[in-house]
Amino acid sequence: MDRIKIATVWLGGCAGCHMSFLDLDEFLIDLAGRVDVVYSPIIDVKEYPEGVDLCLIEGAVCNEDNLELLHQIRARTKILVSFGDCAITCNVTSLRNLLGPKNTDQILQRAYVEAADTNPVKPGLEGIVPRLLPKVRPVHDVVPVEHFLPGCPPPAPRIKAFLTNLLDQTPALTGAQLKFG
Amino acid sequence: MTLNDLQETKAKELATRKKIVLRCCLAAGCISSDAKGVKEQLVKAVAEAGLQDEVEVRGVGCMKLCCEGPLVQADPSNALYIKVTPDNAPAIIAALKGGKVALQQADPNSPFFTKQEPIVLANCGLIDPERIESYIAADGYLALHDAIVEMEPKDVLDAMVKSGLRGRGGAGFPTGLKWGTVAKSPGARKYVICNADEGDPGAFMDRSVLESDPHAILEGMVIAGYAVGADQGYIYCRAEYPLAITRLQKAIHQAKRLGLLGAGIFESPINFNIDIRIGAGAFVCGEETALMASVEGKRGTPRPRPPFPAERGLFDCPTLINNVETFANVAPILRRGVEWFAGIGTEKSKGTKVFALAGKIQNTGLIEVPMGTPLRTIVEEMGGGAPDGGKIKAVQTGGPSGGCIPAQHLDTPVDYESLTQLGSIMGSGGMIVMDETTRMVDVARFFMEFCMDESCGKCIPCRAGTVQMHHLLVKLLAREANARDLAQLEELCDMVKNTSLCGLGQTSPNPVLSTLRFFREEYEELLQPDPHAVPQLAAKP
Amino acid sequence: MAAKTLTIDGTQISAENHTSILQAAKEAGVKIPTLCHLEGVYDVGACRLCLVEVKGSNKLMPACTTRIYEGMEVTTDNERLQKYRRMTLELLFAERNHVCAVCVANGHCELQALAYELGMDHVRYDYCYPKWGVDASHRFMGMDHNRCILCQRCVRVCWHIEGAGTKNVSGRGSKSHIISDLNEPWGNSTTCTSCGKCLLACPTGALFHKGDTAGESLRDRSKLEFIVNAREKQQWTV
Amino acid sequence: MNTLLESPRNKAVARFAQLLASDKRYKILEAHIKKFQHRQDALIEVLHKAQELFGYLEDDVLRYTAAQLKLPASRVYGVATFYHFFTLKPQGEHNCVVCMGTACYVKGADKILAAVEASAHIKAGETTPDNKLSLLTARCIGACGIAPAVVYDGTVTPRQTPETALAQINQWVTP
Repeated sequence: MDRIKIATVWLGGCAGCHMSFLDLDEFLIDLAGRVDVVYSPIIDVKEYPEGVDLCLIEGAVCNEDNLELLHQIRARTKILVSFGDCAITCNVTSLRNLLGPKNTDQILQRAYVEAADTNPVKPGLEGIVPRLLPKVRPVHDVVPVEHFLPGCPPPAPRIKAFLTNLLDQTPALTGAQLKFG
Repeated sequence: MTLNDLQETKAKELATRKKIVLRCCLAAGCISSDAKGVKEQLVKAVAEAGLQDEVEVRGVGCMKLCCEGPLVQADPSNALYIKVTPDNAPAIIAALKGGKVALQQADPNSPFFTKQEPIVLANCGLIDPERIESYIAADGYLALHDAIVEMEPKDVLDAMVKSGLRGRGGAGFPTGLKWGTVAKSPGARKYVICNADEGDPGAFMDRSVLESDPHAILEGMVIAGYAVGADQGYIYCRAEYPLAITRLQKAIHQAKRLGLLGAGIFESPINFNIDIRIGAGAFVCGEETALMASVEGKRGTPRPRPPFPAERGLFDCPTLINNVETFANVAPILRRGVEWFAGIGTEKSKGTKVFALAGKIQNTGLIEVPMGTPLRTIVEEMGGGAPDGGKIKAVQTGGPSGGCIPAQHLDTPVDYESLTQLGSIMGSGGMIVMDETTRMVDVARFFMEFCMDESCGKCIPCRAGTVQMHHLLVKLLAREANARDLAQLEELCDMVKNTSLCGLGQTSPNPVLSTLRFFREEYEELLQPDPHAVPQLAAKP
Repeated sequence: MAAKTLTIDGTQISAENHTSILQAAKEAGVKIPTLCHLEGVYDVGACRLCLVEVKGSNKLMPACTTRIYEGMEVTTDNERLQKYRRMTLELLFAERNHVCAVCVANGHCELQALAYELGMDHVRYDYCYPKWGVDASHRFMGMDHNRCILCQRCVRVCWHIEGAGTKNVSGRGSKSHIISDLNEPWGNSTTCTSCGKCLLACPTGALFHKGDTAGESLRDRSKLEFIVNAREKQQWTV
Repeated sequence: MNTLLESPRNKAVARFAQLLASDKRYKILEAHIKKFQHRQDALIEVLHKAQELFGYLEDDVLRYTAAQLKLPASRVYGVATFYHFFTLKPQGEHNCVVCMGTACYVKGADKILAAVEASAHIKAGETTPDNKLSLLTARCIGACGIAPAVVYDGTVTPRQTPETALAQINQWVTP
């Protein structure tokens, strides 16, 4: 296979999956020999490029920015991977769904006003802070997803196994490698 | 009670009969339109006209044409008055004397009546359900006498097998075979249960039979008890049918008084008691094992079969469960002979079937037709087609477990196999007619909501699967679903059907499957395009 | 007791008469997935994960409640059964709020383990997000209804082994939930003996020991079987 | 000795004695239970009677029933909540049961229900805050021949429309 173009994105999640990705340590160097990272929170590219081969998506779809970006990603990427529990199950980010469909105000109030130590104010500047969706959705609920890489976060060896398998076009993960949590 | 006593009772009842009988429907439907008031006024009007010696005003059970109630029919003139109000009473009496009066009448010679072949409903609308003498005068309890005094249990079992009677509760299991299994099962104690938990929405056949001819059920049950060797029976009746319960209680009391129930029936050593158990609003209790749990005073959750109730049922004893209509067929079969019964209907479905005709149809009410009668005869000739010049679109049979049969299949004969082939079932006999204004996806959603609410919650596919199927149908109707959702719905139907514990879960996808089969375009019209449809995804599990 | 010969997944085995398919398979080293089965208490056939194909029957049969017979041919694993089992698990995950990352049973949960063993890598159904609470009123035990799968193991051990009957199921359908006494706070229960058997029985993190970390929440379910054998067979085998 | 007197069991016995002495309905219920010889399988029959007497199944009634039939309280509660016919909450002075059976549904029962819900500001299964009206639905009352049917305080009424239903309801609650 030619050098393939990889992207990683960070939607509604804690960045833990990306941290775990960085825990790949020296494998990152192997990886760098085989792939180009064309878009990621860890490199400085503003616009999601066309013709991406593989995209690891961390986090759930929580706000309008996430939604827009995800549609763009799907249109410009061959293979999507739901990367970590938040992308697959919504995980902790979805706990606000328990409050029902009209939870956005309530949740912002709690987070930015009630829990604030200083300067309690609700972020509401239209066009600057993306609006929350009424319900947090897993990635595959919005666009079709080819592969799932669970874990909270997925441990580095699991990420390595997954990427190696994928690059070598061998079967996907099985058994305990699919463990949530 | 002996045969002589029985015949004397009959003779006495017939001898005291008056020249003219005004039969006044006192089944639940007509009572809701003040039929009791009609009867009171009729009695009063008879007295005022000084006709007490000539005219009897008799409260009877269902007279079948429920949509036109309250109904009053005069014998022997056969005039059938409809939508009678208490104020009409004097006019009806005047009509008896040949006076011309403007009263609404139905034609007793219309196909609705003439195409019927009453076996189960033979006494409905004729006898007074609250008087055992009235039943005896119609040859009631004669079959019980013959069975107990002149036949061995195995002769009764033979007769049931030869008659070809199949269970009228839905699945159509051969009744004789079921009875034989219970009879053969070892056990000192056995039970007979009558399933009167008619839960299918849109079905009221059993209600009508219970309200109109309760003794027929008792007689059938005692005969069954004798044949299988049981001495205790239960009637599990839904609480929604208070009138049926009252009349059953009365009937049990009367039968006991005459020695036709209880200890030493017909002065033989045979004992049989019947108790009523009242349901409390759970559709799943129509399922045999759930029903038994409910009779035992427990949550009505089904358990896996085997063991079948015939081997281990109520209180872990061999138990025979049949529904109301099945028991109602028993006495007529013994009285009139198995050959007679086997001569009615089709090769595999013998006898008649009672249907409750309702929905978008001219004549709603109760009909009994030979098995194999084409659906078209039922809905178009007897039912009079859709009201207000509408067009019939489909007929729903079998309740939440059944399916919708589209108009193009109206020539299908109604028997167990033909309906199953069309993806529906005979069910207990509810028949809801739908016209062109009915949206089939909404009908599927309606039944799915029903199954979701009525799921007992024990097994996962039914408890959680119906929730997801309902969710997908709601999504479809809100025009928020795409082809992937529809595929998911179909996959869930298959899974819930094949993995649920009991009949309720296994058949809950039927309304979706049958509407998908015949009205797929109505689903597809609702679909939204999927902007990211990726063809290769279809192969993924 | 007479033995019966049958084949499980093409291998001929023999097992004692009256054993279930599940038991016979276990003895032959074939593992059939299940969530509601628990050694020591009666089977209810509710989770439908142990459904197997039996030759000659057009219906799938629950391995836990179906008895073996001579010449029976059982298939415990094929593509169709795997698909149904995965779907059953998906339905369970979507039904309540199972968040493995923050669950005390993470790593010791039968639901979680079955999900990865059977290759359920995501849930295709919409999550229901029902509102269920946590009953933390008991001195040292808690019940999180969000993690309950209604397998009724706790109800059965409380009834069959402990004999107290504190736990039962209330409501029906998707609104069913496990209760203590008259749906009272567990801590107020006058019947609960605080024996903790329900904790041992629970396959998920629904019933938990307060203060335990995920690492400490491993349960020794064999204790339940041990008690039953001791009581009913007078055999104290550990 | 004192702690024994204060055991939950003794407290319950004392409570039931008090209820029997102060509330005639418990006496009637007791007689009904005796009629069934305290048989555990009569639980549903007993609950029917209790609901008829009390209007709903309050905790004390459930506890009393459990004690009389020697059943675990959780089992009694489980049964009482399984069946739709039983209610654990007090009901309004009047009740309106809209039949949602198939025949009634295809003839517009959903519109009747919606009209009543909107007018009385309650959902099916709820009671108005002033306790005047409980709105319920039935799965099918078997009156399909006269669909759509509504039951007002136990009286089945045929061929209803949103207008006729509201006319009846508005006699009980002000819209």
